[in-house]
Amino acid sequence: MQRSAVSENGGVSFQSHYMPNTPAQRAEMLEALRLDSIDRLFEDIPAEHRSPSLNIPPPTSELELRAELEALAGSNVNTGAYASFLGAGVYNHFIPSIMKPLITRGEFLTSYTPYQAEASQGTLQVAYEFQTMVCSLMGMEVANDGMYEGASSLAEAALMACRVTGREEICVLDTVSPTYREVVETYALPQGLKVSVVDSEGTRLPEGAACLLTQYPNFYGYMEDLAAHKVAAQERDALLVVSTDPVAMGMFRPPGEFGADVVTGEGQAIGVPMSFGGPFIGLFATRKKYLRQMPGRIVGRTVDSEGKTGYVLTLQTREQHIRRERATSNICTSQALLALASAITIAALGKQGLKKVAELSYHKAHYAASLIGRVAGYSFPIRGTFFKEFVVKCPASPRVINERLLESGIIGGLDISHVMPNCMLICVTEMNTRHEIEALAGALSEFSR
Amino acid sequence: MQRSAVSENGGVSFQSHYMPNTPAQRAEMLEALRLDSIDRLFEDIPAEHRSPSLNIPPPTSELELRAELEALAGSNVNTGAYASFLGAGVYNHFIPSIMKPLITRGEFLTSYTPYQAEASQGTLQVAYEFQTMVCSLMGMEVANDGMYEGASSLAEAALMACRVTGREEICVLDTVSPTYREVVETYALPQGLKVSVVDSEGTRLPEGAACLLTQYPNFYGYMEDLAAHKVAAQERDALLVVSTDPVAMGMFRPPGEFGADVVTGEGQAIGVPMSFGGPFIGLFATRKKYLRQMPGRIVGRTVDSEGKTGYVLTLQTREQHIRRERATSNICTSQALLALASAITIAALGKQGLKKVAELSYHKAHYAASLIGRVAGYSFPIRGTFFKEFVVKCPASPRVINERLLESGIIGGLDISHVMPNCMLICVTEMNTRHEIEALAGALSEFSR
Amino acid sequence: MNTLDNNRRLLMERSVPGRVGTVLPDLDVPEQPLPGKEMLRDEVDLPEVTEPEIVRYFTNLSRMNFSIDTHFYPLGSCTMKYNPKINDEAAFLPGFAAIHPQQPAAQVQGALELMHHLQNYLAEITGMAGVSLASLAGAQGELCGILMIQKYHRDRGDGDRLKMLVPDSAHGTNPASAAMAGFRVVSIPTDADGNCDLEALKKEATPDLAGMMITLPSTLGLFDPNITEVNRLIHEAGGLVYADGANMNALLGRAKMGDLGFDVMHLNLHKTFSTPHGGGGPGAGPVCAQPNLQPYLAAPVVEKRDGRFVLSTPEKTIGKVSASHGNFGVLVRAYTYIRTLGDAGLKLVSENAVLNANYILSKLKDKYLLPFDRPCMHEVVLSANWQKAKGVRGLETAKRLLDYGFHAPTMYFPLTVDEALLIEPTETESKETLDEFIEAMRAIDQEATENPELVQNAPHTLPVRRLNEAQAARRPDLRWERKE
Amino acid sequence: MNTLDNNRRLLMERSVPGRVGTVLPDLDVPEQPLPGKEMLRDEVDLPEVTEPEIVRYFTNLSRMNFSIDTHFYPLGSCTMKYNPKINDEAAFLPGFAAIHPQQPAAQVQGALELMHHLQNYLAEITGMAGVSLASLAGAQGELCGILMIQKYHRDRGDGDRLKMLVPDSAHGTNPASAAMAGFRVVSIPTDADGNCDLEALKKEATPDLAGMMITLPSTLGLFDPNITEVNRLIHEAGGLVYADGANMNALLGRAKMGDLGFDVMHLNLHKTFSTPHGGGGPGAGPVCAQPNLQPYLAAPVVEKRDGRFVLSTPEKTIGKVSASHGNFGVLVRAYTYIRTLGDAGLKLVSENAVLNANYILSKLKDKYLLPFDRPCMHEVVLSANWQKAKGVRGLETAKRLLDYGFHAPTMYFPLTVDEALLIEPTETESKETLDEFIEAMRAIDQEATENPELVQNAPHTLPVRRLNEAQAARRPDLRWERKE
Ligand SMILES: Cc1ncc(COP(=O)(O)O)c(C=O)c1O
Ligand SMILES: Cc1ncc(COP(=O)(O)O)c(C=O)c1O
Repeated sequence: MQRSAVSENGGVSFQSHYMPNTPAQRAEMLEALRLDSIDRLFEDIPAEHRSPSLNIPPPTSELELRAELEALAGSNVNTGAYASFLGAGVYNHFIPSIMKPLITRGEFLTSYTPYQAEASQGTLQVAYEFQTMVCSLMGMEVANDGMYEGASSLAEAALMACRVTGREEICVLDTVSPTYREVVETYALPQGLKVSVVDSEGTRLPEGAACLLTQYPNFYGYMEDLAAHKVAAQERDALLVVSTDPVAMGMFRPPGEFGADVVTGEGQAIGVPMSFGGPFIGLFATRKKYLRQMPGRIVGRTVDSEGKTGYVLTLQTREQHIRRERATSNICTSQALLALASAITIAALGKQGLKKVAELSYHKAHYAASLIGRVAGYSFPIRGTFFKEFVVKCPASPRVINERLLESGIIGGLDISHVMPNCMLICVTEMNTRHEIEALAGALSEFSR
Repeated sequence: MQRSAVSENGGVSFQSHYMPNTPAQRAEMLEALRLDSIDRLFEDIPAEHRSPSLNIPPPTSELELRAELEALAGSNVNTGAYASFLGAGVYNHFIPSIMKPLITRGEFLTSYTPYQAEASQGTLQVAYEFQTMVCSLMGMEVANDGMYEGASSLAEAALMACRVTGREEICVLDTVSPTYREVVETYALPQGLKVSVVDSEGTRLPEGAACLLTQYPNFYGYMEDLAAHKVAAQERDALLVVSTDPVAMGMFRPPGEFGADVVTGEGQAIGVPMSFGGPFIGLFATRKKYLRQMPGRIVGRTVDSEGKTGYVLTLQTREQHIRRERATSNICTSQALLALASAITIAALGKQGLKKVAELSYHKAHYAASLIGRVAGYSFPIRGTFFKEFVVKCPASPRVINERLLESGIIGGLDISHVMPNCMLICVTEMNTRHEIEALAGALSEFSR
Repeated sequence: MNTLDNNRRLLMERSVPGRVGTVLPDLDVPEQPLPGKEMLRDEVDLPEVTEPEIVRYFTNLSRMNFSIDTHFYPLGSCTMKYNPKINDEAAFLPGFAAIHPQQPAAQVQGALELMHHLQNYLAEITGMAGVSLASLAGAQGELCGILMIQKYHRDRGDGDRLKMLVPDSAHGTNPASAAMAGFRVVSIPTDADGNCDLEALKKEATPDLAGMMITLPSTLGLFDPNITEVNRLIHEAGGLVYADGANMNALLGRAKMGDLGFDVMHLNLHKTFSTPHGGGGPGAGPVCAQPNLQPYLAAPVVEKRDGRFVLSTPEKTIGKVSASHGNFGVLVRAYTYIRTLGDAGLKLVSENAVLNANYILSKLKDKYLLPFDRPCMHEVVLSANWQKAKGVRGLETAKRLLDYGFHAPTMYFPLTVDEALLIEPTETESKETLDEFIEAMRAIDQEATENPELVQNAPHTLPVRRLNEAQAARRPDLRWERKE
Repeated sequence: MNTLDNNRRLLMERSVPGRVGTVLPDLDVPEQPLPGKEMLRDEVDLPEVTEPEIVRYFTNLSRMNFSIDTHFYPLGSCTMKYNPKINDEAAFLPGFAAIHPQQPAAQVQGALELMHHLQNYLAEITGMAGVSLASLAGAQGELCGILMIQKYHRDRGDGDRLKMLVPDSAHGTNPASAAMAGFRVVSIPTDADGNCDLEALKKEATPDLAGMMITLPSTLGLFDPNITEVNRLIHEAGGLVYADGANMNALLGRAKMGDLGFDVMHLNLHKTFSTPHGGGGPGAGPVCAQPNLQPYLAAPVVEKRDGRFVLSTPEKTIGKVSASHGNFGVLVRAYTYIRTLGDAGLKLVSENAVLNANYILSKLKDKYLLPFDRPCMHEVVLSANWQKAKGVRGLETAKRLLDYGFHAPTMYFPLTVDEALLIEPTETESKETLDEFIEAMRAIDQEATENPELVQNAPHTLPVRRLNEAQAARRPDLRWERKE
């Protein structure tokens, strides 16, 4: 800890390693401005509110701060050191070693939105790659360069559906993540739109529905019958909006093949660390005909004045900086760096690898279910095909079970008792070894009844 | 663990992510070569020795290997998690956060010796910066771009002194690190040179001595009287060679000011992780008049055909690739990346910071000594001024004491009982907090007598 | 084919059947029955490339970017300050990067503690009572703040307040956010001095007024000396005032939004608090509120209860705006930054940022039209109108700067200034760099006179020449497609 | 001033008094008495620069380099293969990077275990009995091996064997290492097929023969089919044979040096085993020996005793060649690489490396003189003699390649081939890249005919034009100096 370098009268005697101007240089610059004090530059601030006290700790050396941060981080139970079966929208999947050294290259990390296309061809070409990949994954025609994350991406899709259809009712399937639905409500309700929940069995939409929001696999891990949902949506001329897990796209038929109108998703599962929930990357794809209603940044290929290929931000007239209150969304800074992380990871996995990750997750999750299914007292309340997550009804409170699991070095599944009593949502991916899975089943059997 | 992909007959059915050629492409290339099998290309190998068995584990996925490596690394007691008082030539000093992201930039990390100057200006300019810094630190006229590490750098200096003087006797002060002396012997004895140890008290060199090798601070942490050693060397027209700790140069008069002829050192202490002993960076500086006898790579400033500044490898006629058996050394690949790490760290510390690191180490080490000196049973067998290391005579075996310290989360000083009975070489740097120092003294007092 | 041209080949164009980019483990559990074929896809059309190719490709792509690490990047309104490497190191610590947002609070006390400290620091810096770190960028923070104002009015039975005032110089996200919340946006003009036109404001201070969004300092780089009066007028009319705190770099330690009468605001951690911009995100846009609006903050916030940290939902929350708790990795970086600089360092930030901008102003105002001739705050808006008279547009001046090795200022924003060039040097640039930039700007002005074509056709030295944006918009080519 | 020119300003030229590049802690213990002033220095003349300046400076410096991550880099004899990122990740794990070499063995079992495995893998790959990881680069490995041979002879009372044979094509480190050990070096010519001249060899097989250093495949990229005969001859004369294993990339899984009759050898982990070259190191040059020489290995080696790993000193060791145990960080990378590729992958390395080189050979031999018209191993040596006849030297061809975005081959080595261009593509390059390189080489040949000046004055597109090496050597300017 440094001695505070702020004196009684607010003056500062501290040279920061982040700021090159020395006191001598500052004096020189002030002289060029013909000012006797830097305070002169702040005189537009009402006198009574100038230079308030600032009760923040004094400057800290990197050496000391690093030690503090390591202690703070070290106090968390991290999924690298434990076997984790938590999923529910945020997944522990393999991230190749090349991701970090590439995204932390200063030219990617410390540049901004590529307004100056000629000086940002790297970022722009990456965006075009990302858009291509998202389209391939989803089986869709066009995609943007990413949204904040999965839930708000779905909310923006709902808003877009209302704009496209000119309608005001958003239908959400009851198997969609409750949190995602909350976010849709935060975005939709205030502007007077209606959000209603529809039953996933024999889905029928109310008249005047703008869209049907579905999740594939759904919150509980099970694959939805998108074909049926498409029929239900079409019946009302409503848009079918699907929120996906991109890893599932390595194996399952993509929403595009079922006629989805908008496909969104949380891109975190491919290439982005879990980081306590963010930063992540929202996916957003749609059909060409809705292109001009799409929110977010879009990058297009073009040529320069000599005919050479290059990339630019395009269709910007949809965006807030041009269209202002009539923009398709208020989104500005998005999550470009995570789109990059995801693009690098998709490239590394490639056609074969993504399939393999999906299949490994599938087989391991089903193996886990098969073991747990044999333990007396545990049952599966939901029927259907699941991907890498499934719901287990437990013989005891999941909270209590999870506390016990933690002692065995296992972070258990998500306790979803509040929506399904005594149920746990268990996620298994390629990161879980057979040993871990068997340890989980073993530990669960202690509660067997 | 993958199933082995080597079949009985030695054929390989495995596609590596490091090798782009696919089987189809290889077939195409073989066709271009008009060969029916890749084996044709290996027919110069005597038939009986072709394609031997290879008992190496099968390919491993990154996912699994990462887990294994983390377990292996995790099983070591690391100095980040413990308070460490080990030094003896390898030091735990502060490394600024900018070092790693800069040295791991592919353009630095994956380039090689800058033979093609025009395509290597980055590496070359860094070398010129490094040479400048080494000269400043040591107070010398010229420096090279680095040697393997400290001990072999000293050995090369001894060989150079023999070349310069045309003599064959290398005198090593008895306070020089025993390991360093061993390395000097490995290099010098086989070619018929003589290595003799001289007493640090009232040093006198034998007639015909080529040089006097000294360490400053010496192995035990104490500052040598370089002025006296210079007189002793001069008496015999021998060269004074000094091996230094560059951190000490932030505070103590540099060897150059005492008339040292060659100054070497281990550069690890500034910017290089301890990494169980390497890779490190040997420092090497001398006077202009000995330039053409200096080993190692040297970078010089020049101009291009349009008069613009640029940098090149220079004075290469000293080197093995030109001069072969008459070269000043056999060194080729050196430790350029660590010279870079060191240059970055020196830049970050800067004039003020290096001084502060030296002073913090000095005061903390002396504070530690003052506490330990008060514990009954501990004494200081060596008089003189020490920098950040000192020798303590203990009331019990240092091995036993260190085992006890480890239980308190402390890695104790180096056990040097083999050279000084029951003695421990304790090192304290700016990385040791007051709390750690007091914990050390506290734990030592358990053995108090 | 040189590296550059080669580098324009897309991944799908490099793809060769059979190549793999990583090796995955074999299945170590018994194979399980697969679902019916009708549920499965045959294949995904993704590239097949190896690791060396991917690394070389993306490395070379990066080399086509300007960035703070390589260039002076005075992009106005974006606070392109240096992004400390220690911040990234902290965010990548396994104890921060490898924790799951749904882990029980007991498992993630360190993470929650950090968030709690950060909430407190931001409250102190802004003079506000409560902070939510949930919003993921400035624009989302705005939306949250506006929804809070809306809900506040509604809760008081004042739901008819449907009008939101926004100055004509405001960033586009302001009106867009207000509109997204369902407000009618009314633009308030800027007066001749660059301040809020008080007369126009008074006219709009009607009973349907919900509030006003004010950027301080404004996007013109000016601190409105009437700000307390403006806020008073809005409050008098029953409205609340939202502060767009994206320009807070000018005010750190010099003024607190809370003291000035604002009700709610957002901060851009990716601007003021040095988190990297990543080519367009991630950011974080925490919202800070006075006691009246604090209960409405977006969920979750971190609270300390009985010495333990927990996530909690503010009483009257506007709800959740994302599935998790915020862009945690960005929060770690901002926390690290605040701790590094401390009270003294934060004060130096605003001083140097403002001094640097004024230095540029003073050295360029004889060559570039200064629309508001008064000291600026952390950024200065100039106009290229004089150059335009010689046939050189602001955009061309900006492109020409790229040839000089400087990123361009923000162009044509604020919309209210003709040929605007908004220059924000930040505090992390040296006087020497500013002098070089000033020299380049002056040189370009001279070129505009002596050799306008040189400027008009810029850039000349970049990987591509001027790109055809019109064609991109007319014939959208937004993804690689397989040629049949 | 553009970025490039700006970037040539050295740190000391950027230095401004008072700037700091990092903030250090305050002293937290009582100040201690300082030594006498006469022992202390006033100041060190080091730069005073801030962190943003340092980051931008070094980042931009890096951008002036060619590297594997950015360019095809077929530098012969250097095996510039892709350096996997997982290797670096492993080396930077705190449990590897933050351990001290003097920690007791019990504290570092993981590190020692890794070294032990690596020793075993290298022994298996080379067919040798024992391995020491202590030597820090190829040249140091050579010195160790030669010292081992020397000590072996001396121990047998055969100390008069003072002659070391080295083929004329050998790498410069070979004769230099032999000389450093005190041997008299005698050069053995290469015959017309590129093999060892057996007749010349026989003549030198005299009683003073200590041994011979052989590079296999040779630096001409050729595998000497008489190798077992050569080794037999040396042994018959009482000598031992040293294998320079720097070119082992050609032979992985295809041949073992031990089987071929070599006594001792080194490997270059920074070549064959993919550890990054770092602009000129660090490397590692482990030495592998047959049972006869194993007791002479450099100290330390890792042994497993009673299930624990310990550092030990071979019985008749030549001693220590550095203060620690080897370039551990490099060893971690090599271990990671071997485990990643496994048996199958290592075999693919040599296959693809050799195939790639032969492919280039076959596509260029009509345009560039092929001195030895037979299949090559992992690298191919061509001569620019035909181009020289048109006035274009090998060096110029090499420089011109830089303009095409390719690093140049090794020039003028081996010394025995006129205008040599030694091309080593490695296995991590794709056929597409080879085709582009071939195209460039053919285009340059055509330029040599049609526009020789273009080639003679190359490079044209790099940060600098051709640099004046003569001036650099004549007037050495080796450090920045303050102008008084
Ligand atoms: C003044 C101002 N307000 C709001 C924003 C929006 O912030 P963000 O891009 O983080 O959504 C910006 C950023 O571009 C801005 O400059
Ligand atoms: C054939 C050969 N032998 C030996 C060496 C020396 O290896 P190092 O540079 O690691 O000392 C090299 C490397 O340049 C080489 O190519």
